[in-house]
Amino acid sequence: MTVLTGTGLHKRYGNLHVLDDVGFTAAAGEAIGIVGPNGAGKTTLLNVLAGSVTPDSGTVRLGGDDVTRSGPQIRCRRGIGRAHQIPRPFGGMTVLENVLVGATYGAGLRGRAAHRHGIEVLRRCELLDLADRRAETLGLLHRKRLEMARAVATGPRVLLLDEIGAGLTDAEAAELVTTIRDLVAAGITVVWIEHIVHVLLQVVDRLICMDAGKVIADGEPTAVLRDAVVVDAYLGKGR
Amino acid sequence: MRVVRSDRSSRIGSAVLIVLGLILATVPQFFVATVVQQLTSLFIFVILAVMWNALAGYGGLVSVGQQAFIGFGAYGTVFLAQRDVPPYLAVLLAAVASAVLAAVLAPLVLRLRGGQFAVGTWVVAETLALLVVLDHSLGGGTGISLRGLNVFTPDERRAYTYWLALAFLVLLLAAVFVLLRSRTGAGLQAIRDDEEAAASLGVRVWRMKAGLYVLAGFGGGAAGALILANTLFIEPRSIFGVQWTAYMLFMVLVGGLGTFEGPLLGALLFFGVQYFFADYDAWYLIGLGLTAGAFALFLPRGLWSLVQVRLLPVGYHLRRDGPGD
Amino acid sequence: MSWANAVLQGVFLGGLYALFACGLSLMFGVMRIINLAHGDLAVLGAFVVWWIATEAGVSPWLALAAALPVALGLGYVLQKVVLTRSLRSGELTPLLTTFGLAIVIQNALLLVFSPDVRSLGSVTGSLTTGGFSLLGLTVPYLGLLILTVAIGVLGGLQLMLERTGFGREMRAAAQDPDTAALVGIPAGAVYARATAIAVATATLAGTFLAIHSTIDPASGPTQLIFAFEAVVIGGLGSLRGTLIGGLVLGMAQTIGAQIDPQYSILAGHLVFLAVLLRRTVTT
Amino acid sequence: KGAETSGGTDTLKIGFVSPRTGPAAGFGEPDSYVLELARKKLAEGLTIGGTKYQVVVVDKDSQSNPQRSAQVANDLINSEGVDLMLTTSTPETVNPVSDACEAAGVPCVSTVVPWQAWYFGRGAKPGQTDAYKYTFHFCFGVEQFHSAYTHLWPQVETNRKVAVMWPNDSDGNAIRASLGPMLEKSGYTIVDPGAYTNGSNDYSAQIARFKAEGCEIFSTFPIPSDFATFWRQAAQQGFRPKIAQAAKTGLFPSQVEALGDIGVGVASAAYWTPTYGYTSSLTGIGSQALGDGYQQAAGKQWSQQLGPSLALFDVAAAALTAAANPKDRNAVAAAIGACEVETPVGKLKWGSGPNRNVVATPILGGQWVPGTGAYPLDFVLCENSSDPNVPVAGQLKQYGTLT
Amino acid sequence: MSLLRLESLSARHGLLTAVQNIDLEVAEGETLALVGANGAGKSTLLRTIAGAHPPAGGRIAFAGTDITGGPAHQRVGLGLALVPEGRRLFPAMTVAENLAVAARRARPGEWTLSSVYDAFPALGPLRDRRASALSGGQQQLTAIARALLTNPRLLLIDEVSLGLSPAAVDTVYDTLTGLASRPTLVLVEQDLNRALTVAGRVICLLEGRIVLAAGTADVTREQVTEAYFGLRSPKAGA
Ligand SMILES: Nc1ncnc2c1ncn2[C@@H]1O[C@H](COP(=O)(O)OP(=O)(O)OP(=O)(O)O)[C@@H](O)[C@H]1O
Ligand SMILES: Nc1ncnc2c1ncn2[C@@H]1O[C@H](COP(=O)(O)OP(=O)(O)OP(=O)(O)O)[C@@H](O)[C@H]1O
Ligand SMILES: [Mg+2]
Ligand SMILES: [Mg+2]
Repeated sequence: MTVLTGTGLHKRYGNLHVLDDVGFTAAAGEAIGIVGPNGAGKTTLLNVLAGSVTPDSGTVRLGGDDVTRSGPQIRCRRGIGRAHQIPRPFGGMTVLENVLVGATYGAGLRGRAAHRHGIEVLRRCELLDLADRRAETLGLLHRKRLEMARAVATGPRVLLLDEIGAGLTDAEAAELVTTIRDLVAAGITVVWIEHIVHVLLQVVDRLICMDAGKVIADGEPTAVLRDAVVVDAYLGKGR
Repeated sequence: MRVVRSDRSSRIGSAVLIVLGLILATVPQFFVATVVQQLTSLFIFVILAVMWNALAGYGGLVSVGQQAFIGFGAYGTVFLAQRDVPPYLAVLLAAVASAVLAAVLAPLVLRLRGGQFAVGTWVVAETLALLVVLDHSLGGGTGISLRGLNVFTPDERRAYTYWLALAFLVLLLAAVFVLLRSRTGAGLQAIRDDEEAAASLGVRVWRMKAGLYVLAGFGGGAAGALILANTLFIEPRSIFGVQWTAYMLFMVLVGGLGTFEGPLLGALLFFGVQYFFADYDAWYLIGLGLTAGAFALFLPRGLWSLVQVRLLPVGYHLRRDGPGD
Repeated sequence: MSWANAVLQGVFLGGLYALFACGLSLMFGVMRIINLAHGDLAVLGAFVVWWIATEAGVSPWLALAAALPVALGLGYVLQKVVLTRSLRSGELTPLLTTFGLAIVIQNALLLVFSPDVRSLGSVTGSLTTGGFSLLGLTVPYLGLLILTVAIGVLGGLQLMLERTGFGREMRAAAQDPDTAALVGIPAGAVYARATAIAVATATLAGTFLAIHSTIDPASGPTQLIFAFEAVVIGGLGSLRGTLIGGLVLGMAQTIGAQIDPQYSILAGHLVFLAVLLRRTVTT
Repeated sequence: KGAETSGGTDTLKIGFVSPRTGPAAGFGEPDSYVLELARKKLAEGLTIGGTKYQVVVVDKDSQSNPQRSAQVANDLINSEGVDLMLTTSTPETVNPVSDACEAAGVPCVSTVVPWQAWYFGRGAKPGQTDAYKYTFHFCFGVEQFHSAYTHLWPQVETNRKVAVMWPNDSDGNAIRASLGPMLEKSGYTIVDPGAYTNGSNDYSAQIARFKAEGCEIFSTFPIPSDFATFWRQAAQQGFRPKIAQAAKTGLFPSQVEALGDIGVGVASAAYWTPTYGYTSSLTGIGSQALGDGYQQAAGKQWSQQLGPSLALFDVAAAALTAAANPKDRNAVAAAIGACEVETPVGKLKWGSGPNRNVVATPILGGQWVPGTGAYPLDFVLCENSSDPNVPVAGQLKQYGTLT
Repeated sequence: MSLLRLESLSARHGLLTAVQNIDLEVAEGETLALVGANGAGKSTLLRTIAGAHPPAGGRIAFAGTDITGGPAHQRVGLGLALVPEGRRLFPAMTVAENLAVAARRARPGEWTLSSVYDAFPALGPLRDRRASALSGGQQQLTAIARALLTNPRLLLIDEVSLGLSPAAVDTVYDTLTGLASRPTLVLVEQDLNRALTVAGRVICLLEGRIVLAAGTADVTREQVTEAYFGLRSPKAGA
């Protein structure tokens, strides 16, 4: 069963065709990786799926409903969680409060249930020690974790992650892999953009490669990575 | 491990505030006219400060045009009183009307951001002032007095105005407090810090901003109506004047932006400075300006940043119950 | 004919607004400082010019030439001593600082110069009161002069911002002073120079205001909203836009006045709001 | 309760509110000098009904702002417990102070607001003659302007077409409502393009209209900056009436000096000049001495404000002395209502004026001419229709013939 | 002689000491990899060296001059550049303008506007795009290019490969190491394989202190990985 689909998506900025007839489907419980060279349009695709950018044409469906014209807040409440590539924490609030925003608005929890959920999410994302810190004092990588924690706290059916693993040490990356595997095991569909391919491969069961606004490969991860076009466009020499 | 919202000092704080409110309610019985009148002015300042802080400090809506509602509340009262609505009822209705005005304006001004919002709201206020000037039944540019209150003796009038101001103040403080304690508070702060990110977490950005704007409109209107009841004469240029924003800015920033307690402190300070030094004419104003500058430079987070305790239980912390948790 | 005249006079009025808005635009659009003291700085500058002109008995133009370096210095010091610090602690703090500055200037002027009104128009003779006619319309010398100066100053500064290294540094420092320092820009000095320019243009505008009309210690705030409107109509960060914004506002007011004198300022406000709403719909 | 005040038994307190800062600060400027004179005299105390009272004057700045005015008035009433309030200059200051006094039952005397703007501006209905119980006013009104203008303007030959620039503010509205019709009745044609908003920066529309109509008289009630803007634009665009009659602007010499050459010859009107032949009954100072004293003390030219400000104290002393009990507010209010007193602006007598609360005082037409003494401009009275006791010093000259 | 020399350098964020008594020498021409766990203090250390964060104690000497108290822009003039964490481009300016700003006060050297576009061909087509419209990786490239344009003697890069596609990472490293007169490099790089190949020396930070400093030839991946957590406080494992 598919939860999230995008069909015939186009997005232009002036002359630049950032998304050029992109199609995308995600089945329930699937873990999908997206790779592609810088500027390929990965983040833009995520933006279109999450609702922060409206496509010039094409439709986005969530669980069968057309949500192309719905704003991000509506999509979030209907089950799309999203972590930004460049973290956007609520700087004036504590880490805990950041997560509670997701838990109360996104997941619709109230009172103690929200608090319990928030704490659980913080524990999962290894942020419990920083719960009372103002988010603006976090370093980049903690911000990335917070970005993910907030998205997880909204209780999503589909979780869209944008480069949350970059800059992690091997051990930290391993923890992240465990966390995301748990989420997938819990039935959440994960769509994950990441350049650190070996980390990505530990989680995803499908890989999409984009280049210049087009999907150039989509399928079983190792097969995609062996694809000559992908090697050429993305991995470069020496791989 | 659990999330806690109040610790002991904040419980004591709330209790003290409630008791203080009750004591204040008895003031007209026991104190001389001057105390009653001064406290009324103080309450009005506090209302203004609290409302502006709610807008700017929690919602990130830096409005330079809240005087639109002050003026509307005041002129609304005059308008209703001219139609034989009992004056104190008119005050109440005018505040509600200001909230309605805010709801009408919200779709227009809330599309603006940052500097555009600031200047846009200011221009809206000026436009309203000019419209009032054009209306001769409201006194046009001459200004107008609220005469209906002369049916009360001075003591009654003072006491009623006082109680009304206190009631509005308590109501608005409670509203802001409840708002901040409910999830709305967190949602608003999220919008203030990053609107797009808030939206992507499911916060209904527009609805919340509009709600806050309407509340602030109500508060501004109430303040305006009370100003009229307290001073009895208004004139468009000053009641719609941008100096109100300057005062609110002063009180809120000097007290502490985005804190519940800061604006209360700021209003108290502003009022005190005015009370004690206003007789020094130009020197007083220079002093006021220097105070503003000094706070901006040396204590930018405001007076409340000096006080470390949390007086009122807003905000969340994590309490670790035991090492084993 | 009178409609054409309204438009023409609106253009000249717009020149004055644009000039007034220039320094504001520089600080508001470029440095994100909402300078509530802008009007008062302009009046302060005009008072300085007036004082030099009367004390030394020289022409206002000479006095202006003498006052501009003073204004530059004042702006520089203002930024270094006061604004830099307040910028560090959030975007609202400069609002408080400049509010404080505004009342200090107003009341210091009151103490020093008394509440009397002054004008520089009294000594500039036929420039202020003369004009020539063109196609049946009156072209006032003063309006023409102000418009020319406005175009020169705003256009020149716009070119400076866009094309010169110094202009780029100014924009860079404005967007992110910390990072600017990391590419070698002395952000503090760049800011200070920008404020110096802003205060100098304010002095210029204040001087023209004092020729066009009168000044007294309380006249700073009255023109402030028009200047803000010009800046916002034109779009933040663009001095070319500010010039256009000033002209639009000036014409709106004179055309409004042509309909009924009461609608002059109101028409300006309504046009402003209309422009603003259209803009946010399209972008 | 209410009639007795809380002040000390043998001390009388007088409150004084005027604009000392803000846009109307020009009006309040000579007040410190006047206060000094009044305080010096009152320091001797007042003997009323055989009891000697100390008199204290507490003065406050209204900052030219109605809300501030009301606040300081309430302060004076409630904390200082003043027995009598005095206030002056512009409706923004005077009306709220009067309202506060009326509401609190404190007697109040005010001046320098055209009386219609004070009386009707505060809500009195047309035809009502005793709208207020505690507040009293003395000042010129529209009739006095009418009288002054109709006696002044015939001194120069014109086509009797009057261009008017009356703003939408308290003065402008009061004038438009009554002066216009009265002038028309006297045979003048009024060309009124409509009210404008204070602070407008362009007047081409009006100027074009005036030129098209060929107006030879110009009458205006602007704030100084607007007048300068208008008058310069008028010069640029070639509108040159034979009579330029300014009111409000033109009260103080600096406002006319600021205009430069085009200010010379502007006609104005005065509610007091040093040539008024009256003496302050409280201080015994004559008008000439008042003007000279101020020029000496302040180092600047006399201002019309000196007269009415000092007159307030004359009224205060007279009313308090006449009251059976100066601490009884009702008695003091009654005493003002029946008061008759000589002040620098003339002999004031309540009860004979347009209504119970108001004494209409004269305003006399005159012209600003090149100075002969220490100052660049002198004000010359050219007519005295509403007070023939004041000497006339010259004839109105056509505008533009004096330079 | 060492190009950079830190003597018991400390830096704080409020009450938290993020960098504690660091002693370090970096020799001219060397490449140093700085590694450490999340929040170890790497960014704070680099920012302190570059003058973007005030030191709480200790001294910084660069090319023989003490620069401890000097402002950041002066350090750029001396030849010290930082690619900060989070790229920090000037968002409202185009790529070309971002680069031109850096070029204006650049020291003389081989990096010019045209040589930068040659080295990073991906930037060419982006010239007139506003920085705020760039993708994450494009921003990273621009930031590195911008720092190179100041012709530094010592270049500090925080998270070199963050957001870059594998091919782009190769380009960047080739550019950084391939030059004849290449700058001395201090890199924060979490890709240990990469770090150990490129750098001559690796420094591992833990809670603001150096817990390992060794030539890359003398350590194994495992040793470095252990050092990340060497003294890891017990509570963090909870
Ligand atoms: N607002 C915009 N205006 C113009 N161009 C834009 C805008 N936003 C994105 N782009 C361009 O669209 C292209 C795709 O950007 P996107 O952020 O989707 O790339 P990406 O695949 O996520 O790359 P990266 O791996 O570097 O994050 C880029 O070339 C970018 O410069
Ligand atoms: N502005 C700040 N205010 C308070 N604490 C801060 C601030 N910036 C950083 N910190 C804290 O200082 C410590 C060191 O942070 P720093 O960013 O230097 O570490 P890092 O090694 O670069 O981490 P990362 O791997 O996340 O980039 C961390 O605990 C961090 O949370
Ligand atoms: Mg991306
Ligand atoms: Mg870091």
